[in-house]
Formats: sequence, structure tokens, C-alpha cells
Amino acid sequence: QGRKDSMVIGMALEPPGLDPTAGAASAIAEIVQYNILETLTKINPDGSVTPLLAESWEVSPDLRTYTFKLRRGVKFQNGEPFSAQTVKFSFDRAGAEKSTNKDKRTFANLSTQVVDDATVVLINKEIDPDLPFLLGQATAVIVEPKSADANATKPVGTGPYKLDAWNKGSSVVVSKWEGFRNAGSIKLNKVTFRFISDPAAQAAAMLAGDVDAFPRIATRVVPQFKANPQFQVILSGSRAKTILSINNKRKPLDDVRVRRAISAAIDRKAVIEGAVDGFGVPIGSHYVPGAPGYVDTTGVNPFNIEKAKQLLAEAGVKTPLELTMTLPPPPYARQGGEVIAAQLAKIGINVKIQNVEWAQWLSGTYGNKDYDLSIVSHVEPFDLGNYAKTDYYWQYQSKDFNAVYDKIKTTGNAAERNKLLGDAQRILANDAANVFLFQPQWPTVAKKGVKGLWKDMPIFVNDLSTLSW
Amino acid sequence: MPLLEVKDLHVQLQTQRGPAEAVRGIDFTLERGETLGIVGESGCGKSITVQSLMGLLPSTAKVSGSIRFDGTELVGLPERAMCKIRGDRIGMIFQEPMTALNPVHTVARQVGEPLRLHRGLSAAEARKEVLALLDRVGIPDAASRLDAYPHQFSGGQRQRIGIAMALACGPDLLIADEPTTALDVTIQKQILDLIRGLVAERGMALILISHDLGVIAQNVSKMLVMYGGSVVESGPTSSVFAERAHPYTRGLFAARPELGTPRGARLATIKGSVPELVDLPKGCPFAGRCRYTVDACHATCPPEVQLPHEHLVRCIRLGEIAAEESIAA
Amino acid sequence: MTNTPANTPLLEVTDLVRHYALPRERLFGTPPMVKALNGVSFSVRPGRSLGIVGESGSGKSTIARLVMALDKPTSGVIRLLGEDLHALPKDALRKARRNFQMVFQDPYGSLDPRQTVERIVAEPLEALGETTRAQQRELAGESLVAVGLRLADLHKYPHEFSGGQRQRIAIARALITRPKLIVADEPVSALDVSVQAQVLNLMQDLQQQYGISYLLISHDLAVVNHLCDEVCVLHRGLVVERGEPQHLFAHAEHPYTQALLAAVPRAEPVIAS
Amino acid sequence: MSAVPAAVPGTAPGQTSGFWRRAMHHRSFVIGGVLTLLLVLAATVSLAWTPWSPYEMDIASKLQKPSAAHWLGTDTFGRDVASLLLVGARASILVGVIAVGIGLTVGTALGLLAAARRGWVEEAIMRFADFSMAFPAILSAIMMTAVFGAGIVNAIIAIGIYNIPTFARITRASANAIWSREYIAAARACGKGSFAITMQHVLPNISAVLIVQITIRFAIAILAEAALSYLGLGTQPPQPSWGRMLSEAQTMMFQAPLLAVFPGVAIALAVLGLNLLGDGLRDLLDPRLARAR
Amino acid sequence: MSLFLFKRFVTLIATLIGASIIVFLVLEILPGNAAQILMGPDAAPDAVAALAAKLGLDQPAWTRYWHWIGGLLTGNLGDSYAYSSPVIDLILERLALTIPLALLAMTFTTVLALLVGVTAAARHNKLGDVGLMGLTQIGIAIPNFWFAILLILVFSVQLQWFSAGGFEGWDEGVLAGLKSLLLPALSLAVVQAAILARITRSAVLEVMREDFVRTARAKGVSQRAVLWRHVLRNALIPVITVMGMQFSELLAGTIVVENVFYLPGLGRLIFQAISNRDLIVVRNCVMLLAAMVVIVNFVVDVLYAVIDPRIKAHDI
Ligand SMILES: Nc1ncnc2c1ncn2[C@@H]1O[C@H](COP(=O)(O)OP(=O)(O)OP(=O)(O)O)[C@@H](O)[C@H]1O
Ligand SMILES: Nc1ncnc2c1ncn2[C@@H]1O[C@H](COP(=O)(O)OP(=O)(O)OP(=O)(O)O)[C@@H](O)[C@H]1O
Ligand SMILES: [Mg+2]
Ligand SMILES: [Mg+2]
Repeated sequence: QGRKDSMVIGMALEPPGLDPTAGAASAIAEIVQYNILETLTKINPDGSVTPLLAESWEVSPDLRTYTFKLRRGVKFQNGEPFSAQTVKFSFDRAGAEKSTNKDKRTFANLSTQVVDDATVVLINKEIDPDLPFLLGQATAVIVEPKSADANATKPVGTGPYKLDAWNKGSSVVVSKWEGFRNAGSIKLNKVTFRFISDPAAQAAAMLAGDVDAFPRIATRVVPQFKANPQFQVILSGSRAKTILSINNKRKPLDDVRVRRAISAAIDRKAVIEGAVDGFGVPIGSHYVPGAPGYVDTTGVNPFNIEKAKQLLAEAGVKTPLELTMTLPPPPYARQGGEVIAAQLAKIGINVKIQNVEWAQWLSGTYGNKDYDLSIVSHVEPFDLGNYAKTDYYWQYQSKDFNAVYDKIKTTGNAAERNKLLGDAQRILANDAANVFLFQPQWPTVAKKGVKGLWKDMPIFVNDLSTLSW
Repeated sequence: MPLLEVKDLHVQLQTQRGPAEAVRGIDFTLERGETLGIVGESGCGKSITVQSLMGLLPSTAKVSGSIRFDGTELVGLPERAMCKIRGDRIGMIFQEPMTALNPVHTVARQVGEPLRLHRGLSAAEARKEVLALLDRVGIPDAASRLDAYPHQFSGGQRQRIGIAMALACGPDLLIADEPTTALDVTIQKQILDLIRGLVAERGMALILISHDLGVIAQNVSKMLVMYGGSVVESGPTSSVFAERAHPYTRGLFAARPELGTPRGARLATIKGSVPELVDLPKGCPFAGRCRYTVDACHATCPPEVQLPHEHLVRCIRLGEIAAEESIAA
Repeated sequence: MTNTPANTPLLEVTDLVRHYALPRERLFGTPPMVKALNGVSFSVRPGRSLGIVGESGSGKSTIARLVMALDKPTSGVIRLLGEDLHALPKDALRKARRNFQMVFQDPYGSLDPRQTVERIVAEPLEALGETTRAQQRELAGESLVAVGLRLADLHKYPHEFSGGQRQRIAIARALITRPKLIVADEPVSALDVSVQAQVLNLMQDLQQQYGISYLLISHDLAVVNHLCDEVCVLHRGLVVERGEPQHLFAHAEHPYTQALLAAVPRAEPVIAS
Repeated sequence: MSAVPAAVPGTAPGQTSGFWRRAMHHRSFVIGGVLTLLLVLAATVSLAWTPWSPYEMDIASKLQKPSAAHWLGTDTFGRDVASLLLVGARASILVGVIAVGIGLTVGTALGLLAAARRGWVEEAIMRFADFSMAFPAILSAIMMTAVFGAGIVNAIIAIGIYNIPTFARITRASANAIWSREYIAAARACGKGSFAITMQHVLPNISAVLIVQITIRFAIAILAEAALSYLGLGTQPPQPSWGRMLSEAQTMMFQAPLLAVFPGVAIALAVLGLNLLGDGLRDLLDPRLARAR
Repeated sequence: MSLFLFKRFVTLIATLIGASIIVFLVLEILPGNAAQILMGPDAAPDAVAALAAKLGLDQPAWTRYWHWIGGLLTGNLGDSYAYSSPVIDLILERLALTIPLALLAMTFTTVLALLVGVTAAARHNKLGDVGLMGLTQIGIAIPNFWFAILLILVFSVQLQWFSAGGFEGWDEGVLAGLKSLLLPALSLAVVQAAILARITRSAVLEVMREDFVRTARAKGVSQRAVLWRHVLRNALIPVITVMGMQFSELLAGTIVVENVFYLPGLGRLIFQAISNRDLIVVRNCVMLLAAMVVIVNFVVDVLYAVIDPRIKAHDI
């Protein structure tokens, strides 16, 4: 294969706009983050956080004050300079009243102070040791005041690539920005993101040579590429947790024995095989291997049909028990749902499957909490806090957990924090708050010659700066 | 050499109930300028006979015997060669003026089609010819109506257009298959006058099919009477009208109500109805419906009997009939 | 009109006018009209028959439709047995229909191909709704025999019959209510001469047997001459001449009648071979 | 009066026995009938027995080739394809029967009404048909499922609704042609009302057209269900249908093409059977063609 | 004719108004709110409310309906919630693909159907006829998304003649554009062509029994010329009636086929917009589709009169 300076990357979904501070779709970040728009910090494949637009930062001992030293001489693609003022503008904008930022709450808690052109101080109302990580996410991109409002269609950032064209419904084309501070290290001149949602079409596009690399391709089609010498398959870990969420307030699901019975009735291996074609690692709690403080809790509620039946009987549940399972569109949910329904049938739970669109899922299941069971992949890297919210859609409530979580929030010491995290995981596992199914592995299929693909994916990005042939 | 010589013509059709002999052994000749009429009941094979001359029968039909047209054998002639003759040397006028024209093409195009096909005229040249033809057949103000469609003409006018089409290339033989049945008497008269005039003028041979004896009497010099696929009587028109030798011919003539007969008189009828082709009897096709039937009639098809003036009849009981008649008289 | 009425007329038509409005060609402006009938009057006395002749489009079928109350006249009155047909309420009209029936031109199109002969013939009875199924069958059989068909034919379908036989079935249907008047619109023009003769004879026989009157519509003068006591010559929606057929055809006065008569080809050979 | 009807070879009075005797000699009717019967049989048998449970998963033995144990192999969840096909026949029949039923009853009624009443009634009905034609089945199904949730019932209704204008138009066109026949004028002359004429004369005479249309629409309904299933709007899991099997197999076309072949062939055979049956029925119900073939 | 056009135009407008009301009402009762979808499950409630206000979702339905109709008339359809760009631009972009796709598919349908239908009719009841009709039976039974994948398998993956999908826009040249629409159009056309071929065949057979065919042959016109010049045009009335209906089915079919070939067309826009609750897009697209179908029906009506001079305006 000769030297090539362009690449076509496949994506399952098209972003609704290109401004990650205005929309929540992960597809936005997959195109713009680190490529067009940049953040103060950068989250690396291994989950570590390193400087990007910031050169370094310091944290006060009480974990409330962060001082960022900024990179100098950085310019936006429209020629405006990057400075402490732009950082303040960006963060204030994200936390403002009218903001539609997904992480609005985080930014509302921050007060940003400009010290000099190259120094900002962030003061956090809450304690969050993860703040540098949060500031590496797409919602925290630094935008330029004049162009910010047009970012949805014409994003202007400090990154190595600029937007060339957006053929709605079909593709986004970006090309190398010669004004980038480190333009020499960028290998690809032109990258096309092509949107293909149908799994068979994804496979066809790869096989026909239309697409060079396809991160997070549908798991269904991966096996055929494994055996094909023209392709490489990379399995990357993630921070996502695919769970069978349980409405903890619904009878009889409010009984911990029933929830445990459901957990015990599920053979995670088979679910992983059926839902994501084996591309997943079983988990026992809402936390994934590789994340700091992980403990293996898969043994807490092991697969055991007899035990499950017994638990149901103890809880006084009359079988067959009729439950509905509301499934959003992604294949892992739809396919996993079928498998789980079949498994629950074995302990006398008749599951009625109800397929819904995201819109209905959000309003009915998530919003009105009108559901029994559902399957969702929670992709936020660190979201244990949702178990502390009483009004979250699974309506879990535990004093023990809340106490542990409050401590986590205020603990800066890593070892201590990790121990607390372990406790939190064990509580959730014991309570069988949800059925924790697996940590998905994102398969990436690429042509043999593609180099520099991310091996792991704590967040959804396609970092073009590392790619080459 | 006669223009048309038909010998022992047989046509077999595929019907839903199996193969049927629609035409069984017809002979006749036609000289240039001569006129021939064919009469007979509905379904007796008149149209099939003339369509076989034109090679217009469905592809499942089997034609045997001989049709010599101006020295060319038409039976078995390949379709391409037949296309050259149709519309050029033989023209045909059909019964239904309402349906015989293509409703979606202009009159100029339809009438001009044979000219362009056989004479190789350009569209403009053909148009000029068509105008002359339409004038000739008496379409009023033809020039302004060239681009009209058939439905914009009356029945009589449409039949004239059909005639113009058949005459376009100046055929040697004109076949008119019941050209006036669908028209009312006054228009029928106009059309027949027109055909008669054209025949006289151009010296074409004419085959005229009708079951209206009046029409035949006024327009042709010789005639065939058909029944059940065969010719039961043939000869000069005057002679056939005068003799009515075959019992079927008699029946046909007698069944016709005529102006001037007193009211209340019963019409003579032929009992029974025309047999279906598939179950035609072996012998004389009219046997069984005929008053004079004897066993011998059922045995074989009767041979031709020669009467004066080249008048031929297929009946074995002519003597008895004549005898009975004289007694009655 | 030369005869003085012996008794009240069976059918009396006065000043019948029917204009058809063609759909408008443009938005504003009056729609074009076809003046099919422009004031036709005639009457038929019981047991007598009237023929109507005329060229195509002269309005013959329009008269038939109006007399059968299948269509409403623009103006004019049609009285059957003294009652104004078009003023009768729906139900009364249906009852009255037993007295007048119709035979259509096309023996192939006027019989429903999917019904048995029994149902076809019994249809007028069924519409009247006064008889049981069994009675209908019996009467249908009788009617069929009256027109020279067989009882076994009741179970057959129309396609199994020849044109002449079908026209007999149509007549059997018209006959089944023992009507006083049968309107026949070109009943034999689709038939062959020999079959035509059979049907005409049949109609004549039935008239004598049951005292039926015919309103016979035809363009064939000879047919009308054969069956009718009186003829009306229709031309452009007007009766231009009327009288006894024998007389009329011998001494036609109106030029149109004369032209009509002159156009009939005589069965006398003119061309010498 | 002497005319005696010629001997007309005709059918015996006993019509019903004659129908089956004729039917048994009608080639397309027999083939179509057998195929359709097989379809119904498959659906019926599946109520009582299937080789394996169609819901039983055995992920370990997924995507197996056809074998003695699994006649047609297994799918991505290790379910038995043969059993799924048998059970799937039920949904396909359901979709076809109900969707066509809706279109047939409502559409034909509207079409007959339009032809019988003419004038503004006809105009209104035909404009209504035009109007509903503007919402193709998939479009209305998408909108309906968005409102009421995905499911076979909504799919069937959406397909059924789309069938209404189709049947209405075809019925009206054929019925108008029948209304201009002389035998209708004859019936009117007898004093029959529009309703009686419609039921006794018009409907039987347009039945041939309707039968052909029914079989075509039936086939299209099965395919439409497949397309809706492809978009996730048809039959919901775990209930199998041929369309859903096909759409699931579609993602596996490159690995396990056989998975897509079996339901495809099943649909093709069912459609073929119905078409042949329809053609045969049309011929057999026409007294004019009764003696043919 | 002018009266006919006027009447037809009035009904066309009435139909469109009816359609607009239905579309609006149906979408009105859709559960789910665009703002929530756009923001995702974890978004702050006040952020969602802010977005809803920005999108004008908090106004009463009646106002929004008038607003919409007014916009339709002035060509200002508003901005897409999801793409935050003008809907009219979005739709026009998508139409640039969907219309050529539908037309291409319709062309394939017509050409295939006429060829097969007329050929089969010409060989009535012979081997060719039986064979072709057998093929159409199979054609009717093939779902289009399935056939699409088959085409991709053969022509893109095995032979690599075409790309497996996608559409680069017309800037790359008309030929390149058509090339990427070829397989999608073919997979859309196959079922419709099979149905249309059967209808063409029976229509042609029907016309072949008419008298004027015999007249034409009597003029010496060859069988083939009779078929194409005289018979076909007369057989077109039932054929274009069905074609009119098929056009709407084709348009709907694009939703599926655009998905398989990942084409940026109107169908996929609608499908995505519905799941995004991007109602302003859905509403206008559905309205557009409905309008296209209504207009196609109108064109079909006018075509009747063009094809058959006997049909005067009032017969329609
Ligand atoms: N294509 C055909 N296939 C089978 N039978 C046919 C076909 N055409 C005509 N016949 C039959 O052949 C016989 C002779 O038909 P032909 O048309 O020659 O009759 P005809 O004498 O012209 O009658 P008419 O006066 O009614 O025109 C009829 O019984 C007819 O039914
Ligand atoms: N429904 C109608 N609408 C418009 N015009 C009509 C209608 N019915 C008949 N006409 C016209 O009325 C005139 C008389 O028609 P009618 O059918 O009574 O003629 P006819 O004497 O029976 O002719 P034919 O001998 O051809 O049957 C014709 O010019 C015809 O075109
Ligand atoms: Mg003939
Ligand atoms: Mg008339």
C-alpha cells in the first residue's frame, strides 16, 4: 500500500450538529473533539489525563481550587488568539442560565477567574477529584466568542483539523489546518467521516473498500473480519456499563430478593454472546475493570437458576410473574433483551418485550419512570452518583450507599477513595440495584495498513492526530 | 391467369374445446375487376376465409390448400413477405367502424401508415396523399381534419376512413368484410355506392361479405353461399337469386322480412341453430336442419352439382326438392 | 291518428322532451346541450303495437329509456294505464313495473353472465318481492317453456346459449310478470336473419297469446313492418310521420321517410355477370 | 314455435360437486392450493408442535449449518430455524388476512358506493382515496408506531389503511364498467334498487378483478411487514415472523447467507401459491370459463 | 380543459390542506419532546426547558399550525431542531438525491416492465411467456432490502464494480452520481417492475384482441411494429394508473433502501427525524411526500388525456 494522506472513517450515527456544548449526541464528539475543538486537558486511551490546551495544573488540598497554566501562542482557526479570557468565556457560557450544555450543572458550580493571559483559576463549589477528567470531555471544549454561536454548523477551534464540508446525511469531511501549532506531526491531510447505521451496510462498506476504519462497528458483523487477512480488528475496553435496569420502586421489584433472583437467573456469558456477539466483559456492579478502585463483584449474585427460583419463592412471588422490558433501539438492547427474556422465562418470569425509540424511552422510561425492566449502556465514565439520586429512573435508594458516596465526593486521597469505591460497588451488587451485565468492548475494524487507532476508549473520540497509513 | 385462385382451402382453429375445422374445402377464382359476394349465417366461416387470404389468422390456426394471388402462393408464405402484400396489393375493410381504427392515433397517421410502409413516403408526402384519399372517399373539409382522432368522426365517416386506408396503396384486391352492418340504411347506401364507384373506376377485384341479401344483390356479380365452413352454393348472383337451389339458400331467403309483405304473415324459419364448429356433423353440414335430410346426407360431404351458368350446388337431393316444388306449385 | 280510439290508451306519451347537458368545457358559460327529443307524442292502445324507426342518434333509445322510467324527461308526460309514471312514488313505480317490461338489443350484454337462467328470468318477480323462491322457479320454468326453451335450461348460464336463444331468455324475463307492454329496443338487430325470423315469430305468437303490446324500436323498416300496427318515423328528436306501416311505406310523404325507404337495398340482383 | 334448442353441452345441475371436480383438474388452482394449504398447515401445526421450541436459545450452538437435529440450522441465538419458520407463518398469515381484509371490506364498499351513486359521492370518495394514497404504508406505520409504539397490530393497521384506496379505486373502475352493461339496465327496468343491483350483479362480476387484487395485495402485505420489521416496526420479539427473520438475517448475509434464504423462500412460495390460487379461483368462478382446461 | 384543470387544482389544494392537518395532529400527539432527545438523558431539566423555549415548543398548537402554514407559503420552514439549520435547505439537499433516485427507479420499473410485459404478451402461453411470468412471480416475492444486500454482495463486494453505498453529491459529476444510485434504484424497482410487468401483459393482451389491431396488420404492419406502435399506447391507461400508485410506494420504499445504501435521502431524513422528534423536519417532509404523491396523481390524470385523445377532461 502506497503512502496515502487521506482516510475514510465509518460512524454508525450522524451527529445532529457539530457543537458539543449544545447537544449531547456522542457522535458530535466523535468528529470534533481533539480534532477541531480542543479542551484544557486530554483524556488518553488508558484513562489518564494529560495537558492539552493547559500546560499544567495544580489542585488545592481541599480539592476546590484548580489553577491552570495555559499554552501560549495558540490561535483559533479564525485567527483569534486563545487565552485565559477564552477559557472563562467558554466555561461561563457552559454554566449560564440559557446554556444547553449537557454538563451545565458542573459548569454552574465553577467560578472561573482570569489571573493573567495564561493563567486561570477554577473554584468548584462541590468537591470533585475528577474535575481534570471532566474538563477533558467534549462538553468542556474551549470556544471562541465570535464564532461560538455558529459552532453547530461551522465549528471553529484550535485543533489540527478544520471542517471542509458536511454533506448532511452522508458524510463530514475535515482537512488538515496548516495553522495548527504542531502541523508537522499531522499525517493525514483529509479525513472523511461517513455515516452508516445499518450493520449489513457497515460490513459491506468495509468489504467493498469504501471505508478504511470503522470504530465501534456493529458487533454482529465483526467475526467475518477476524479471519480476513486484509483487515485488523481491535477490541477496545470502555468505561461503559451495560445493565438491565430495574425499576426499584415497582412491586415486586422493590424486594431485594426478587432483584437478586433476577440477577441469579441471568447467564451473563450467554447475554454477552447474544447481545454483543461476545464483545464484553462480565461485571457485577456499576463499575468496570480498569477504572480506579474496581473490585470484582461478579461472584455476588452468580448464575444459579435453582437459587433464583428459591429466592422468588422466598419473596412470595407467584409465578408466572409478568414483567415488561422496554428496549431502546441499539442492537445490544434489542438482542440482549431477547436473550434475557428467554432466560427469565426459565424461572417463571414472563417478560413482555416492548421496543421503543429513544424518544419514547426518554419520555416514558427515563422521564416518567414507567417501566419494569430496561437495557441500557451507561457510557459516562464515572456515574456512580446516579445511585445517590432518588429520582433517577431506576429509583434506587440506600442510606448506606449515600453515606459512602458522600465520602467519595470529598475524599482526595487515592487509596482511601479506592477503598470507598470498592464499598460502593459491593453495596450495589448486594442490593442488586440493577442487573449489571457487562462492560462492552468496542470493536474497531480497519484495513490492515491503518496505524494509530486507539486501543481503549474511555470516551468516544476519534483522535485523528495519531492516525496514519 | 386469374388474380386470385383458391383451391381446397382448409382452416383449422384451436378453440377451447379442441381443434375445429372452420373452413373446409373452399374453391373459387377471381379475375381482375370481378366482384364476389359471400353470404351465410353468422359463424359460418366467412371472415375466417378472407382472413386466411390476408394471413391474418391467429398463429394457432392451420391453413392448408392453396391460395394463389397473382401467381404467388400465399399458404405458407413467410410473415415478412406477407406483410409486403397486405395493405399494398390486398386491402381490407372491416365491419365495425367504431372499433376498427386505432383510437390514439390521428387519422392522417393511420391512413398514411401503409403509404409510408409500402411506398416509403416521407411523413409530408404521405400527408398529401392522405388528403387526396380522404377527399376521394368524401370526408368533408378533409384538410382541416387530418389531425383529428377517430372518435371525432361519425360512424359513416369512420368507415370512409377505413376505406381510404384500404385503398391507400391502390390494391389489386379489395376485401370488404361486412362493411356496413353497423351503419344505418342511409349511410350504408352511401358507403356501398362509394365502394361500387371505386371498383368501377380502378378496376379492382372485390370480395364483399354480408349476410344482407339486398346488399349482395346490388353489389356483386357472383356469389358464394356458405354454411358450416363450406360453400353450399356458388354462381352468378342473378342465377343464385333466381334458382335458390340449395335448401339452406332457400331458408335464408325465406327468413328475411321484407317490406311490402302483409302484416301478420309468419316468417319461414330454419329450425335449429348453426352447429358449433367442433361438433359439425361429418356429412353435409346442413343435414339435420334440412327438411329433405336422408341418411345419405349424414354419410359424406355432398359433391358439387353443376347447374347452368357455372352455378354449383352441394346437395344430393336437388331432384326431390325440384319435384316437391313443382307439386306445390 | 287516423283511427278513433276504441278504448283508453295503454301508453300515452305527450310532448316528451329530453335534453342532455354535456359537461361544461369552460368554467363560465352554459354547458352544451344535446337535444335528443324535442316534443314527441304518441300513444299505444291495448293489444296494439307501435314501431319507432329512425336513423342512428334520432332519439329512439332515449324514448325507450324514458318509457321504462330509467331516466327522467326534461319535460313531458308519460302515462301508463292513465298513471303518470314519473310522478309515481318509488314504491308504486316498482309495483307498476309488472305492467311494462323491456327487451334489449344485445343478447350477449343484457344477461348477467354470472347468474343462472333461472335467476335471470325470475328477476322481475324477485324485484317485486311478492313471491317465494319456489314460486319464482315455477313461473320462470313456465315462462321459459312459453318462449320455446326447456325446463332443463333453468340451471344453465347464458354463455351456454346461442344469440337467438339468449334473446328468448330475455323475452322470457320480460314475459314473467305478464306485462301489458313490452318495450323492445332493437331486439333483433344483433341477430342473424334466420335467427331473427325465429325471434320475430315468437314475439308475434306471444302477442296473440297474451295480448301484449310492443313498443318496438328498430332501424330496420322491414322488421317494424312485420310486427307493428302503427309506425312513427323519428328524425332529430321529432316524429316526422306516422301511420300504418303498409300505408306509410307505400306512400311516404316526408322526404326523410322517402330517403330512408330508398336506401333499403332490394334483394334483386342488378349486376349482370 | 318449432325451434328446439340445439343440444348444448352444459354442466350438470349439481354445481358444487362440479366445482371441485373442475378444480381438481385446474393446474394452477391445484398447485396454488397445495402451497397455500401448506402455509396454513405450517401455521396450524406450529400451534401444537414444532421440532424445537422457537423461543429456546442455545447460544453455544448458534449459526449451525442444517443438520439432522436442526433441519434448517440455527440462528444467531441458537434457535431452530425450522421451528421459527413454522411459527413465523402465523404472523405472515395474520398480516395478510387482516391487512387485506381491512382494505377489501372498506375499500370495496367505498368503490361500490362510488360507482352506484356517482356524482359528488363518487367525487368525494375518489378524492379521499387520492388523499389516503398520499400516505404510503411505511410512512403511516412510522407515524403510528411513533404514537402507539411498535407492534404487529399497528403495522397491520397501517398496511390495511393503505390498502383501502387501492381497493376503492380498482373496485370503482370495474364497477363503473359493469354499471354501463345492459344487464344492469335490465335489472333497473325490473325495479331493482342500487343496493340489490350492486350485491347481485356488480359484485359477482367484479369478483375476478378483486380476487387477483387480493392475492397481489396479500403478497405485498407480507413484504410490507418484512420492510417494517427491517425498520424495527413490525412483529416484536420474541414473536417470530418471516419478515423479522429476514431482516435479522440481513445483517448476517455475509456470514450466514442461508439464514436469509429460508424465510425468503418461504415468502416467495407463499406468494406464488396465493397468486396461482387466485388465478385458478378466478377461472373456476367464471361460468364462462368453467369448461376450459 | 381549463375547467378540468381548475377543478383538479381545487381538489389538489383541498387534499393538501387535509394532509397538513392530519400530519400536524398526528405529530402533535407524539410522545417525547425534542428538547429532551437533543439533550440526552443526563441533561439538566432547566437546560431542557431552555432549549424547548428556544425552539418555540412552548406555544399553543394552534399558533404553531398557523405559523407552519404561513411558513410553507413563504418558503420559510423554520430551522431543524436537531441540525439547527434551515429545514428548507435540508429538504432541498435530500431531494437532490431522492427525486433522482425515485425517477431512476421509476425508469427501471417502466423499462423492465414494458419489455417483459410486452414480450410475454407477444408470446402468449408459450414458453417465453410462462418463463417471464414465473420470473415476475419471484420478483414480487422479494423484499427490496433483501435484494439490495444481494446486489451489494455481488456487485460491490465480489465484483467491486460499485461502491457499497453512499452518495458523494452531484458535484462529482452526473455520471458518478448516477452510478451510486444505480444499485439502490434497481433494488427499489425490482418488485414494482414485476407487478407492473404482469399488469402490462394483461393490458396488452386485452388490447391485442381489439379490432384495430387487425386493421393495422391488414395494412401490412409487422407483428412487432403493431405491438409497439399500436397496442402499447392503448394499453398504457391501466399501466400508468398503476404507475401512479407505484410512485408513492417507491417513495416510501426509499426509506428502507436509503438505509441499506446509507444514502442521504428524504426517506432517511424522515426516519431519523421521527426518532429525534425533530418534528419540524418530519412535518415538512411528510407534507412534501404527500404533496408529491398528490401531484403525481394529478399528472397521471393529465397523462390519461394525453395518451388517449378520447378521454376528455370530464371523464376523469
Ligand atoms: N380466433 C378464433 N379461435 C377460435 N375460433 C374462432 C376464432 N375466430 C373465429 N372462430 C370461430 O370460427 C367460426 C367462423 O368464424 P367467422 O368469423 O369466419 O364467422 P363469420 O361467418 O364471419 O360470422 P359473422 O357473420 O358473425 O362475422 C365461428 O364459429 C367462430 O366462433
Ligand atoms: N346520457 C347521454 N348524455 C348525452 N347525450 C346522450 C345521452 N344519451 C344519448 N345521448 C344523445 O342523444 C341522442 C339520441 O340518442 P339515442 O340513443 O336515443 O339514439 P338512437 O336513436 O337510439 O340511436 P341508435 O340507433 O344509434 O341506437 C344522440 O345524439 C346521443 O348522442
Ligand atoms: Mg365475420
Ligand atoms: Mg339506440
